Amino acid sequence: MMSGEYSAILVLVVITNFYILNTSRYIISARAIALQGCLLSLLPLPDAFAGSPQAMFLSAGTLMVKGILMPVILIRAIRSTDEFRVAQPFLGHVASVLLGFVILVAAFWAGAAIPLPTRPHDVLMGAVGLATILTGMMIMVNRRKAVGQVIGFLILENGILILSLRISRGLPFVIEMAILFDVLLAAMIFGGFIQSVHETFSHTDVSRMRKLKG
Amino acid sequence: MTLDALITQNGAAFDAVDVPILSPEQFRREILDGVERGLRITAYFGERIGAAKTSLVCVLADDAENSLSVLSCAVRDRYRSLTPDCPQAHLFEREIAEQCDVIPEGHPWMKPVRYQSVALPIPGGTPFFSAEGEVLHEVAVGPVHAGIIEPGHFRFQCHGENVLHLEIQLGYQHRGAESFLETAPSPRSMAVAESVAGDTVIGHALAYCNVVESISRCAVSPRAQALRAVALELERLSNHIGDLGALCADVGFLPSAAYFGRLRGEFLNLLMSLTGNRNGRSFVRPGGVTFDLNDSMPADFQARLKAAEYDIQSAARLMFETPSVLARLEGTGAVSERTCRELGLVGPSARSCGMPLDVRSDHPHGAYRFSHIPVSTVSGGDVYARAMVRRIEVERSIQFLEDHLHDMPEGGQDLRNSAGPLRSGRMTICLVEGWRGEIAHVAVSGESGVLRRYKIKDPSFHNWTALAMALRETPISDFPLCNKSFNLSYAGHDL
Amino acid sequence: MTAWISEFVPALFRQWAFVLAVSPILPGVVAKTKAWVAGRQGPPVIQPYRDIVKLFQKGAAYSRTTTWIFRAGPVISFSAAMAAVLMIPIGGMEAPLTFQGDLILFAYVWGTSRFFTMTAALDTGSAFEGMGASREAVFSCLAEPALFLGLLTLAREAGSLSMSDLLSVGLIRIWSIHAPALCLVTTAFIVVFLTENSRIPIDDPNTHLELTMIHEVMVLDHSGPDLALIEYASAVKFFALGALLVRIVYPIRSGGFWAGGAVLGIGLLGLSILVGVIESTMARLRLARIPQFLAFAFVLAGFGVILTLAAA
Amino acid sequence: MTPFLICLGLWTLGGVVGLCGGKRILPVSASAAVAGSVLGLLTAAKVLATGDGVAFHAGWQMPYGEFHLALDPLSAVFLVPILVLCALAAVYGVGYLKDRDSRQIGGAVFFFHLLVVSMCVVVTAKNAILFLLVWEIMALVSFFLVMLDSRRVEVRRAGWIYLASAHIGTAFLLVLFAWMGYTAGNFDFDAWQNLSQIGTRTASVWFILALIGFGTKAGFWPFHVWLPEAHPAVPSHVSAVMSGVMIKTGIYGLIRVVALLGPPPAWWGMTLLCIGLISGILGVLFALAQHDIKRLLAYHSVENIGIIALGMGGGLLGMSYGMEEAALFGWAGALLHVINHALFKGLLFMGAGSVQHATGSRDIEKLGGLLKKMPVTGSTFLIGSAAISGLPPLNGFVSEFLIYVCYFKLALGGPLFTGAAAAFAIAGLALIGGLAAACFTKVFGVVFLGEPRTDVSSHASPFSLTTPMALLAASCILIGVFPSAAVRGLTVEALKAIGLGLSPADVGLLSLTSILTRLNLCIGILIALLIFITLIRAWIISRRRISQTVTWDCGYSAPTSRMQYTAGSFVQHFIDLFHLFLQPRERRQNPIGYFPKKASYESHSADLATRRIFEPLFEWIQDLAEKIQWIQQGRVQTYLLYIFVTLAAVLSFQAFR
Repeated sequence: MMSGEYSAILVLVVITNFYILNTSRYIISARAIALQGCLLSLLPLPDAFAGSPQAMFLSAGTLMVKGILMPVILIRAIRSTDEFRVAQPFLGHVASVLLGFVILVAAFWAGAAIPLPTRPHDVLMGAVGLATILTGMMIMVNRRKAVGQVIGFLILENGILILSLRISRGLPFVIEMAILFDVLLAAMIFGGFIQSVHETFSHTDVSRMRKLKG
Repeated sequence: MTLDALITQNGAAFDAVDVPILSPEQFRREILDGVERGLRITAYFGERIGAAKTSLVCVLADDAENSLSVLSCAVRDRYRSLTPDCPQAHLFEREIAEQCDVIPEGHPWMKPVRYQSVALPIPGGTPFFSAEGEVLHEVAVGPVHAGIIEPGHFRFQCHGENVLHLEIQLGYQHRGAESFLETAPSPRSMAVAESVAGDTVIGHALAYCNVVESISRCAVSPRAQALRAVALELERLSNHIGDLGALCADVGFLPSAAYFGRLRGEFLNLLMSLTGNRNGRSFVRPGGVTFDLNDSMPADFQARLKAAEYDIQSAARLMFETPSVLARLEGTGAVSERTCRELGLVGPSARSCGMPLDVRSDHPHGAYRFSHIPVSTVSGGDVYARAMVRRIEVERSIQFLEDHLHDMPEGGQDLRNSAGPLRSGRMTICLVEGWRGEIAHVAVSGESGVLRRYKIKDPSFHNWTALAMALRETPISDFPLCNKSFNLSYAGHDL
Repeated sequence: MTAWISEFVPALFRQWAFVLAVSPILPGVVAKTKAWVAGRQGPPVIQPYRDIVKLFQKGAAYSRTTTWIFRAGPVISFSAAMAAVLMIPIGGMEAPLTFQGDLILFAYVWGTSRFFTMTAALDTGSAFEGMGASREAVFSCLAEPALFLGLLTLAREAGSLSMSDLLSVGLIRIWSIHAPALCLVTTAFIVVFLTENSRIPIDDPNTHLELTMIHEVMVLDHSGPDLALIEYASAVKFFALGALLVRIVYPIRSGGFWAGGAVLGIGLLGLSILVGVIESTMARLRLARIPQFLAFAFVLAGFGVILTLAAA
Repeated sequence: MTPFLICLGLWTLGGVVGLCGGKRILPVSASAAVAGSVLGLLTAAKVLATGDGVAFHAGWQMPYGEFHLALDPLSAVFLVPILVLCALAAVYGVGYLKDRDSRQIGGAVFFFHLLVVSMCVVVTAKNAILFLLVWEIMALVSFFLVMLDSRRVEVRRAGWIYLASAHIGTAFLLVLFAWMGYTAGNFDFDAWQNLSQIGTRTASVWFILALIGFGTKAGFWPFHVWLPEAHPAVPSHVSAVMSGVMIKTGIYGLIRVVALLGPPPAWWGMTLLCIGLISGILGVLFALAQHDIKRLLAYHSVENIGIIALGMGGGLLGMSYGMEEAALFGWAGALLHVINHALFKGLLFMGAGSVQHATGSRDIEKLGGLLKKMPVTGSTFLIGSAAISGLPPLNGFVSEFLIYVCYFKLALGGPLFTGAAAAFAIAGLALIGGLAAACFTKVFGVVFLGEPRTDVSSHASPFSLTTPMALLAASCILIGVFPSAAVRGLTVEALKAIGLGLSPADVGLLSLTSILTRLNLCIGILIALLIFITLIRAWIISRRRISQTVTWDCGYSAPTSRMQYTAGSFVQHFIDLFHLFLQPRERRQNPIGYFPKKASYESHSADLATRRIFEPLFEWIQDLAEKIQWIQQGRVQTYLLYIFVTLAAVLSFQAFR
């Protein structure tokens, strides 16, 4: 795979980030996450074609877990809570998108500073990974409902995957698989979490969890 | 029942003198009590008796008990207004003031309804509510609109795009429909009844026929009843589908708009096959209907319904699953359930607020006494909910029609019985669930076979105020959408 | 000097002739596409020409509230559009007017047109037209940064500040190395294009509802020849911004004015069909959501800038 | 040099004459002013044309140098708008002031003339002590002008805010000049040329001192807080001068100092870029939210100062990266914008003054439909509006165009970080342009178009008010239509003075000239098209049936003047969108229930810097002051002065060591 397509994938990842920041519909966010997972599964392919069965395995695993399994769990969780209509971020959508842009600029600035051997697309990859992590964090902070936090978390995990792909090069793929399963586990827990929050308050609004105190 | 009132049923006739005449104070208290218990004012009108006296008659609907309560009182030239305690009476009281020159004291909104009284000012002469503030502006829309629609004047108090308040002034279409009907029934009065609201021909014609039949004690054959129900549902279907299409057009979503536009034609054509007129004119007549279905037609209708149903499903799915459409509909122009109850909304507008009101099941008449249609309610009260109610009702009406056409009652020569002369001194209240909601016709017959007092209430009469409420704190650019989601009748209001 | 004039003047008039002849067909194609998707016959594609001719033949009605500004609005917007198209390279060669920085003039000429359209709208003293002007002001002002960032990306890739260089053969090479950045710019430009031309999902040119429109409601009170000028100017605007898009997506290799013009014309027809399809498949955005949409375009264009900067 | 000195003399004379007479003396003072300005302009024109400065040494020995004036190209660039605008303002003042009582007229004329003289001396002073002295006179004189109508509370408030901020600025300048003079061993500017050898660290500290000291006068955000208070308080021709040229003395000082400091590090340019973006965007945003036309124009001064700062920032960035061409465009844009802003802002303030003169109101929500009654005022105001919005073919576009080109060139050739900054600047400029256009559509549309909103009486402006406006409008058009000649004639020599494009065959200068020639051609074509299509339309219309009717009213026959868009409604989108910055305080009473009795709405955006920086700061200082009661004086400003004196002491200590 040429670096042109490589950067195209990373650009699309960033666009999905912005898309999620911009949309208020949880179902759409979940679909965008599925798309993002599929995009991520393409990233290890160059190594796979270069003859690395591990990379092939990683790609398939990413596709399964991030592209299919987790979005499905998420979408089911969203549907089950009947809260799939709209998100209300603390910051407005315009402000979130612009903040996301600032994060991206900062990530490009910082991404260039990661001191590791660079291939042509490494700068982009590092920056996109960082931006994705930060965007995920921002979404987690910015959303009221538990579903929003889960979405933010999944984006954050995707960012970690990109960054680890950028850094690893020799990192045992076992660790990456471990990350994948870690995420899967987290998704399950979150699914249950949404469910329980929903049942307790019939309304997955985290700001209402203050009631839990005392 | 603690109510000191005459209890009756939809379509039942009773002696007008049986209606209890209460003192104004008692009358007021009974109505307030009734509304407090969940009853609705379904009709409330005045009738002049003697030189300086007016009798006020109020019909309260008890939807849970499937009954109607009628009570009255006599007043001279003023009485204490109900409106401050019972907002749903506001338009009725203004109407009474205009028709009978009786002033409701303490009414907070005494403005003309139809500019029909000499005592009240001409169009443009009434001051509108005006919010203070230099940054606010007013937007005046109508009576001539950009689209080919009926006349009405809308006055918005806006800050930029946000509407603080909307005031609706109608009455440009006043034709005197009620006074035309205050004669003996004749072909001409049928034409008037069918023209009360041009898009609710069957509904109003049916209500008028029910009145005549009930006062003249005329029976209608089961087959005629069934055909009337078919016509009424076809009218509902064509209008609901037209509304869904218009909603799509208003949000600029063309595929569904075009689809629904074509499908509306399908139902108009079905109505034409049944009645010979795309709007269903000259079909419902006192004593029955004018045309029958021949043997092959039910099967043909069913096949056409099936085909249309499939298309509707796909168009509706497209509409309700496209995020850009949903984003426009959801949360727009919301009316709370409390507002709905206080203003006494009816029809799909009420059902979209989660209120299970439907004359077809609450006060069934004709064929609906035997085959039921489930009431479709959606919560939320926004444009989405009003669209959704229509979608569900379309599905259920088609289901009803398919079942109904499958086993139509056999009929013979009695498709149209003769109605006979009206009996004197009788009163009746006939409710019909038109596609917009509860149509109420109340009539009192006088001597020698004429109707002494005829009162028409189109569902729009209740619901216009809800449109004004829906616009509060809503962007003005969403007004056309909200307006379309209610799709109220100007003519039905103005009579 | 005379040699320059004898070359320049014909080029000028050739450009105008081409634009004036081609541009009205584009809205016609959009309408036809929409009709076709909706399963209707639709107006003939040459309907906009007929409309313009008919309007030029009509009389005009002026409100007593209005002043000379109301009459100046259409003239200025048409002149501005005609001036702007001179900076668009039609064939494989340079545009009649080209210099380093003409892209700034290109963007600002539309600003002049908009300013006077808005003031002409306010001249009527009508709440409807005020509403339209207010919306136009905010949305165009938000679209502007996206347009400039997009142009900056192209300028950086081309190493020049002239529209003729930006949209030259060099784009083919740029597509082969910086496709992602160009894709981002194209997407952002599509949004700007739809905004500037008052198309769904920003504005619905076909609705008759005064309360929801943007551009159409601003020109509500114009009639006759003035309205013809406005209609013509908006067709030319469609052409100019559309040509920008088409030239980016499909860089024209060479060919003289007419051969290149034909290719551009075909590209514009394709764009019109695309607009028709977009209008047929999307609902209009709620007004309050449009800034969000434009912010998205801005961010995409900004991302394009970052990519080109980081590539260096 | 003598004509210039005569010019100063004539201005002074006019002022003194004005002091002793009533309204009959007004034309005399104005004539003196015009005559003086013509003389001064001739001198300045000569300097700009030849590039050779002229100097005047009085030979009076002051403690640290001599009375030394000099008119070099940089001074001349600033002197031109000062003299043009002030002469026209003086003429305007004849008509504007004549209804006031004679005591007030005397004060206004005297202080106004003194202000002009002090400004002229500020931009020509060649000695730091003289500069500071005249600088202080300028501040005090304008303070007295602000306080002319001191019976009103808000005027007194404005006056004190102005005085306090002026002195804060002066305090920084005092430190700066003391330090620089001490380092150079002399207080004559000519002797400071060798200061460019000083290390970057010291130079940077000086830069910051100059930035704050001059920035307070120029109105950089957040030091702009006095502008929206002071401008509405003074008579309109004085606001025109204060906003059009007085704040530019701050720009002048900054350029003067920066030119002395040697090669700039990149972060100076970045700082100015940020200041420019913030001032520009916030200035125009707050302008959008205003209902008082003069306050609105004052915020636009902040915006335009932001644009000038953007130009200077681009120039500095270009210089620090050795991109001479970009630097040339940036500085040329900044300098031209200084002149342009003086022209159109002067015009707009005079237009606002005429409106106030005719209707007695500055609240745009109360006005409407004035174009029919005041055709000249309205038409010239429209030209000013289009010019300040940076629209071709007017002068505002030319300077903004140059700044755009500067940043495009920076983005094309600069390193990553500079490129990103330039991209932000370009996006910011585009946003500022759009917002300014929106704001002036609002002002012009609401004040001059439509129907009157309240029944205020109005009348056409007298000749003395319209003539200056017409001249200013004409100059806006002239510069816009002939950008090439304007840039070459006005700025090129001054650019050389800053240290750019020293040789005639300089690549940057050549590219500047060629671009502007082509731009000139394009604008010529635009003008030709405008004329041609106007004629065509007139021809067509003359052959058609024309009818007069009403604005489309949906058939409703009883319209009211409330059925037009208001300024507050026009900008509601913007206020919603940028509420994070504007933080509008709404006072609303929503309609309650189905039959509301009353509803109202009001919204007001107080200044962000005042509310979030200075009020808390002053509160904090007040708290502090209460804690150290032993130096109790009873006035916040005095405490402030203490703090800055201390700061100055600390810094001087640093320098002496």
